[in-house]
Amino acid sequence: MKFNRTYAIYIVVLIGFLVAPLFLQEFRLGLLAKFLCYAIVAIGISLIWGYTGILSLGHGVFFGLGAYCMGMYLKLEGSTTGLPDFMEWSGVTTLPAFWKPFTNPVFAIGAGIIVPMLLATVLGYFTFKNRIRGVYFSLISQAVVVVVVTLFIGKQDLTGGTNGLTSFYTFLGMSLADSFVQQILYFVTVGVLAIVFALSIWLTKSRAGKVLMAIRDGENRVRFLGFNPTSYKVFVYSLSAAFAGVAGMLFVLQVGIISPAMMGITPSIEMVLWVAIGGRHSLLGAVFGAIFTNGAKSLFSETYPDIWLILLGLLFIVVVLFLPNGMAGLVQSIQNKFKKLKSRKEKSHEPDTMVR
Amino acid sequence: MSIFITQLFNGLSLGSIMLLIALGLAITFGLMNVINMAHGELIMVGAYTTYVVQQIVSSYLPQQMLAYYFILAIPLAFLISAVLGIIIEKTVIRFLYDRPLDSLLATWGVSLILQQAARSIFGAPNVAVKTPDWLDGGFSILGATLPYKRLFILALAVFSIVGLSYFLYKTAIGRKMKAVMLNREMASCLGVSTKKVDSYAFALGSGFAGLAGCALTVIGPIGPSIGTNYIIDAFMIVILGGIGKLTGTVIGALGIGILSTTIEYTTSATIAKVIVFALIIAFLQWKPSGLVSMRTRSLD
Amino acid sequence: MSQILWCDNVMVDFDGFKALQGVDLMIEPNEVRFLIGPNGAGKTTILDVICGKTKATSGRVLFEEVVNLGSLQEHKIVQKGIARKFQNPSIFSQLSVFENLELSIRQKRNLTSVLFARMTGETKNHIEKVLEQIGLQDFVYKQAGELSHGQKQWLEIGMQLMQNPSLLLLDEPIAGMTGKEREKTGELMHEISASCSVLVVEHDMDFVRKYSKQVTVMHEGKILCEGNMTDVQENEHVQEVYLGRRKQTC
Amino acid sequence: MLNVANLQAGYDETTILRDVSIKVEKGKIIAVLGRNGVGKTTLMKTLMGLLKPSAGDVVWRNHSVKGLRPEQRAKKGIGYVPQGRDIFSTLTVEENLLLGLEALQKKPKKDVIPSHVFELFPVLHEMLQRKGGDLSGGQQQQLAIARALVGNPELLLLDEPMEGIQPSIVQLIERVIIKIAREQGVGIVLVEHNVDLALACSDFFYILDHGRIVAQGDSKNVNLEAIQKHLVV
Amino acid sequence: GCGKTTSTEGQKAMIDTSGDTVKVGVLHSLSGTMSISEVSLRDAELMAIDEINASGGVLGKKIEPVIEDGASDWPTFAEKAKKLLQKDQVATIFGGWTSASRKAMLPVVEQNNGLLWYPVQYEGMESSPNIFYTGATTNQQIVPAVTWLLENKGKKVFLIGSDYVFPRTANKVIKSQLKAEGGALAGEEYTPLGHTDYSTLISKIKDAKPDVIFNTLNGDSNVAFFKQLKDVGITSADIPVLSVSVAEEEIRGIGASVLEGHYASWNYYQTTDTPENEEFVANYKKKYGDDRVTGDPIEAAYTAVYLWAKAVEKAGSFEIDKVKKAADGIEFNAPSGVVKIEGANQHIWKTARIGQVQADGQFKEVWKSGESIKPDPYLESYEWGASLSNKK
Ligand SMILES: Nc1ncnc2c1ncn2[C@@H]1O[C@H](COP(=O)(O)OP(=O)(O)OP(=O)(O)O)[C@@H](O)[C@H]1O
Ligand SMILES: Nc1ncnc2c1ncn2[C@@H]1O[C@H](COP(=O)(O)OP(=O)(O)OP(=O)(O)O)[C@@H](O)[C@H]1O
Ligand SMILES: NC(N)=O
Ligand SMILES: [Mg+2]
Ligand SMILES: [Mg+2]
Repeated sequence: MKFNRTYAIYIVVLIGFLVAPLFLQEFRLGLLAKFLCYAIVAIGISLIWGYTGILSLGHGVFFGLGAYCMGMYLKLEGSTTGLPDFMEWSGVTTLPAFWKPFTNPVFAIGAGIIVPMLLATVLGYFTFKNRIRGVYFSLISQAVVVVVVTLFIGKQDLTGGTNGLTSFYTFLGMSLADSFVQQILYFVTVGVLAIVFALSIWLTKSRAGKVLMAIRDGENRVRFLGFNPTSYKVFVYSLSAAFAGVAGMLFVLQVGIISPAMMGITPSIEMVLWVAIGGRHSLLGAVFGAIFTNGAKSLFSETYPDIWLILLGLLFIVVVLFLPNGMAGLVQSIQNKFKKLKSRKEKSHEPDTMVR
Repeated sequence: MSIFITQLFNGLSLGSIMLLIALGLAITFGLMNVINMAHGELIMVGAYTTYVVQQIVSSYLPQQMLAYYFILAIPLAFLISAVLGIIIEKTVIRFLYDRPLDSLLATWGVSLILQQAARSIFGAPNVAVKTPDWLDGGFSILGATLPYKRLFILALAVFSIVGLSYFLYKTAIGRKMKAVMLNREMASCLGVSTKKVDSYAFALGSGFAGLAGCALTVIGPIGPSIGTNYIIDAFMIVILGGIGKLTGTVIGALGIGILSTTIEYTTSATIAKVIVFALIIAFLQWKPSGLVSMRTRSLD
Repeated sequence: MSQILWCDNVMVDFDGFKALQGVDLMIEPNEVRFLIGPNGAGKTTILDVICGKTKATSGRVLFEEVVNLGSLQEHKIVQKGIARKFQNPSIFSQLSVFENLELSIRQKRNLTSVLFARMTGETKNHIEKVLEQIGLQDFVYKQAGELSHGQKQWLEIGMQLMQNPSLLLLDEPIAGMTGKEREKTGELMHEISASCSVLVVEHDMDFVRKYSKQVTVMHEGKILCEGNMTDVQENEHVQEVYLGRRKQTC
Repeated sequence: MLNVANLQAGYDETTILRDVSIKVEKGKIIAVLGRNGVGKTTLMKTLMGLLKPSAGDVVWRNHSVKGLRPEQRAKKGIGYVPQGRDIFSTLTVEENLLLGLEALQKKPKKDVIPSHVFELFPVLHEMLQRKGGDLSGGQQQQLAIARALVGNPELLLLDEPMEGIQPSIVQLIERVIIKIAREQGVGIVLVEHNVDLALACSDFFYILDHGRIVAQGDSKNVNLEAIQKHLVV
Repeated sequence: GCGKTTSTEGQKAMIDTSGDTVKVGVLHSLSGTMSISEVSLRDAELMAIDEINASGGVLGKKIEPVIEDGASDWPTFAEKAKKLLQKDQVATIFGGWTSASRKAMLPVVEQNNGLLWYPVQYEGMESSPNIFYTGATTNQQIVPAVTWLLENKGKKVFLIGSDYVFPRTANKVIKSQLKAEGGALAGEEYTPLGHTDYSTLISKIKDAKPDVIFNTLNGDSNVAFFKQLKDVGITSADIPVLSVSVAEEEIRGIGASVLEGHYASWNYYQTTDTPENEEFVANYKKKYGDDRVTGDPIEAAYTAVYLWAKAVEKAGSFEIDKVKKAADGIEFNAPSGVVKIEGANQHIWKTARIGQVQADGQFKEVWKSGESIKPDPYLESYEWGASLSNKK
């Protein structure tokens, strides 16, 4: 009964996204598409943070790596000379070796998933094996952000530096400026989001999902039940990195730019905030958190370009203080109240039920 | 020889700056477990306080007083930041003691607000603080010039660390602070007023941030986003040193200072930054709880 | 019969404090062994060494005669069949009682197996049986964090039972239990000793007296003496450091 | 001294204690008995102020302390040894003990730990500089009791103080409890699972079941048979 | 852009001219690190808009600015530019400071066939059909500055810059020029944006013993660099520093006493002596406060609005293609003197000026190019410049 209802909600939400293009202006649809990319990241963060208790403040890096992989392909596809424009003005004359395979879109898409996963696996393996946890892990992930961003900026001739990669015109021969192409990309994004969501739901419902939650509760205790938390944590961390990578690829296609700023500390923290606002323990909450927070951000900054940061800051504070489980938690507690009211009515003839 | 001395001094000097910006965090983060992302903005408040004091002194007091406005600015920077800290503690942090990671998110909001507020009040561009003349110039030794400003910051850092250590390790309030942070309920059952201790501790941490801000006006920019320049470094120092241990923080700060300047001297600032952060990551793999660890046998 | 566990001259040194100073301990299969001794004698520490939480400074711990536990990580030791109940209840407070038990099943614990693991009727029955044994049938879906202290103790015992261990380490299992429940625990211990060995740390002498055959007494990181309870009780040294001279009444 | 009337308390939405009334007189030891999960700890926490009662009153020395926070109650002379010890794990034993002084209304000039606690628990003296969290279970329990005693309480709430303590020291603690009750007039609420032990050192007992007082009486002449039914599952 | 022509060229951009106002976008960083510079550009543009509105608007319509915050974040610039073009259907956008923000907006304005006026000096090597560049390109700022340094201050040049595209590209140009004109490179160092400890870099400079320092640091770093340079006792007499991103506003944030005697290369200073400038400075101060100062990018932003208005009037239409066509050759008496749009690359003719910082924080002009210099973003007119770009 409860099972069916939850699934029904998921289906309704999916249908909602599918019909959205009918109601939205092109610009707004573009924004929504971008938010859905963010929602994919948010699902991954909810998995590692809400379910496993790992707070990563470095997911911007994974998002960025995915995006750069796609961006590299787009740059090469768009270049008439075989060299991306920024290399020309940085004085690079031959395409660096690691760029070469990115002429192949299949390779680029594969890399957009594998590269972030690989980094997460390596980093996660060492950090988790060495039992670095909690705040320590969070801050290490920030240090990783600093390293990667500084490198990307410093290696301008290879990466495009602060500018990042932009000026994309076609993808697989289709013009990215074409609104029909953009609509197709929107539906692809919705599809990917649905797959990522379903996969994550399945994961959390599996026994492994319970192990993840047990790790959140007490990692060492999990060891004494015979599980090796390291492998579980590495797995879920890389999975969420892969999600972020996929999201990054879709982002680049639709937004048309990726720069180190998108991998920095600020976006990485904001990603966590989307999830906090939506409800870290709820995957659907995370999806709506990403959409809602970014929607609010766009709205605030359009309406009050001078003080929108204050409004955004207040939003963060208020939600964190008063909705510890985010919007999903709010919905849940309203539901519970409602249920209680109902059951109280039904049982009103009985004396107060006793604990135990 | 002179370059060796200069670089060693540069390292120590950078280390002392790092120490100043990290000291406040060593309290709010190291002891109180609050991940205060607005720490950088408290530094900013200290810097703007210095600016305002200078403005007031130069427009209302005789010209010769201007040389000494700094003496007034130091305690005021501490005080104003501390008061702001108390306000933040009472309105935001207080609700989050059992949710340290959430404190990160809420204080991120606080930092956005403070930055924008500074922009609205003082304008977006940087403001200039003219350091008093007696801090101009430097002290020459073996061909190297050690600027007075840097010596001054070094002295301020030493003074702060000595004062803070005494406070934390030798006084009852320091002990109470540690107890409250470890187990709030139990501390209160023993008669410790947790609310007071929370406010004191957060005010103290914020005050040190203000002090750092005041010191930074001597060498760096003063603008609404100054805090963002320092916040990550400050956190790195605290975890590198080992959460909750001042000795660790000191070693961490000086270590990073000397390491950064040395690597930068042989490579470039960008590479130095990459290497230093990579080394921090690697070091923590080796010593997961920092230089000076506080592990106990409890299960988690 | 050969021993299931052999601690061979185990020493543990915490920054200069010698918590264990050469402990030799042998446990036979299907034995229930009691470990007693003054506070700070090193009882918990020896359990920590066996289950891998603390690494021995020197000496070795052999399991089933061949496996050297000293070289294994905690979870590997558990997979070998050694279960441990801690002195303070250690359960997963945000999971339900049922989920706590589900995770404790003896199963392949690698990622892929667990990812695709299904709840079988057999495991369900096992969980239900254990729930009954630990008396938490009415709390199946309660969050474990909301149980009382004693209930948590029971849950943790239940979690160890789920594992079908070959060696069960119990650190003060009846602390905080009332008379009847103590008896239940005592009987349970003997019941499961049909299929495994049990090493129990306990301070309650009535309980030890009632359920022990072999008792080992530790003191200051060493084994003081070994024997049945009556012998041990008579030992002057044991009386002096542990039991107290004579039973005092208030 | 302590008068608890019709107390009702619990966690969030679940009410645990219902209509609980107990009385503690000066120099008397009260035992609270009951099976696991009946609400003994909940009662202690409510007395200490860690939980807010939803109904009823707690009167301490003729004043209601219902609205007071734990630290205010501690300053009024209520000491607490919680179940599970709650030692400050990264503070040294000495610091843990010094914190006990916080409950004193008049601060001593210098931070000194009264020597009588070391007479009771010599092991603590040996381990003054060790971190609280590194102590063995029983040592921590001793530390928790010592910490409460340092504050010279007039009412002492002991939640299973004997848990994990070696027999000889259990006997010692028994004697100490009785001694401070008799000699210093401290009122004591003792939660203890061992019925024999509890009855042996208490003057009066209450039995809790399902959050209610189901039996009470004089400890010296109890009908064991009669109370047993409340204590078995 | 460079290389590819846009697929939507000639497409009718949507411009909302239905009412009696016409919307224009004003897109600068009002928050984040770049706001320290960009807020003033917004102010200058709004002032120009007010002035034009006061004198009747353009084509009889009042200009209605739509202000957006780029938040010092390039993808945000792209998003906001898209929003301005697609949703608000603005006639043009004035915006950007960093090259990165311009590069982010470039494909958006090209794909939507919009128009962007970019008011800051930059590294060149670009000319988008949908962008007008009212700041200096390299041959109007950096190249003359290097020549002047080599002639007046010495041959050994130390290059320091922030680690991003403008300084790196600028320094590439400078190095070619040094080689060609007989200068020597004493060193080249970059620091991350926001870097604030320059003690080590200054040690390196001391070791290298350069005659001059060419400074392309941006933003906050300038404050730290100059303060710390002074602390070790290096004055403008010892090693003069010539900056290309330090204008009057930056001086206010560093402190004039710290900078006194050092040089900058711009096309305009607050002290530039033209009647238009006198009025401009007075109006600016009246509008925004006596303590505010103008500066080169502020003037270029202000000028951009006028140039656009003139082009629209000349075209008699707001349509992008017509405006672009009409813009060629338009002249305007800007505060910096007469400027003229070069239709071929959509940059403007400007006068180069070297200024020296005075005790009051203002510049004293010490050199200026005789007449305004024709913009040459790809340095095609310089022999040594040929190798710098692959522009066919
Ligand atoms: N990490 C540590 N650092 C320093 N000393 C330690 C550490 N762990 C344990 N000890 C000391 O080792 C001794 C043995 O402790 P252990 O916990 O094994 O005692 P125990 O026999 O279980 O006592 P109890 O019956 O009180 O639980 C104690 O004196 C304790 O203080
Ligand atoms: N934090 C909590 N939230 C919700 N329910 C709780 C919480 N703590 C305890 N309970 C419930 O309250 C009831 C009483 O718990 P309490 O800890 O008072 O029992 P107790 O009598 O002390 O038991 P024990 O002898 O096991 O210590 C139990 O049913 C328990 O499940
Ligand atoms: N164009 C610049 N100064 O970035
Ligand atoms: Mg023990
Ligand atoms: Mg209890």
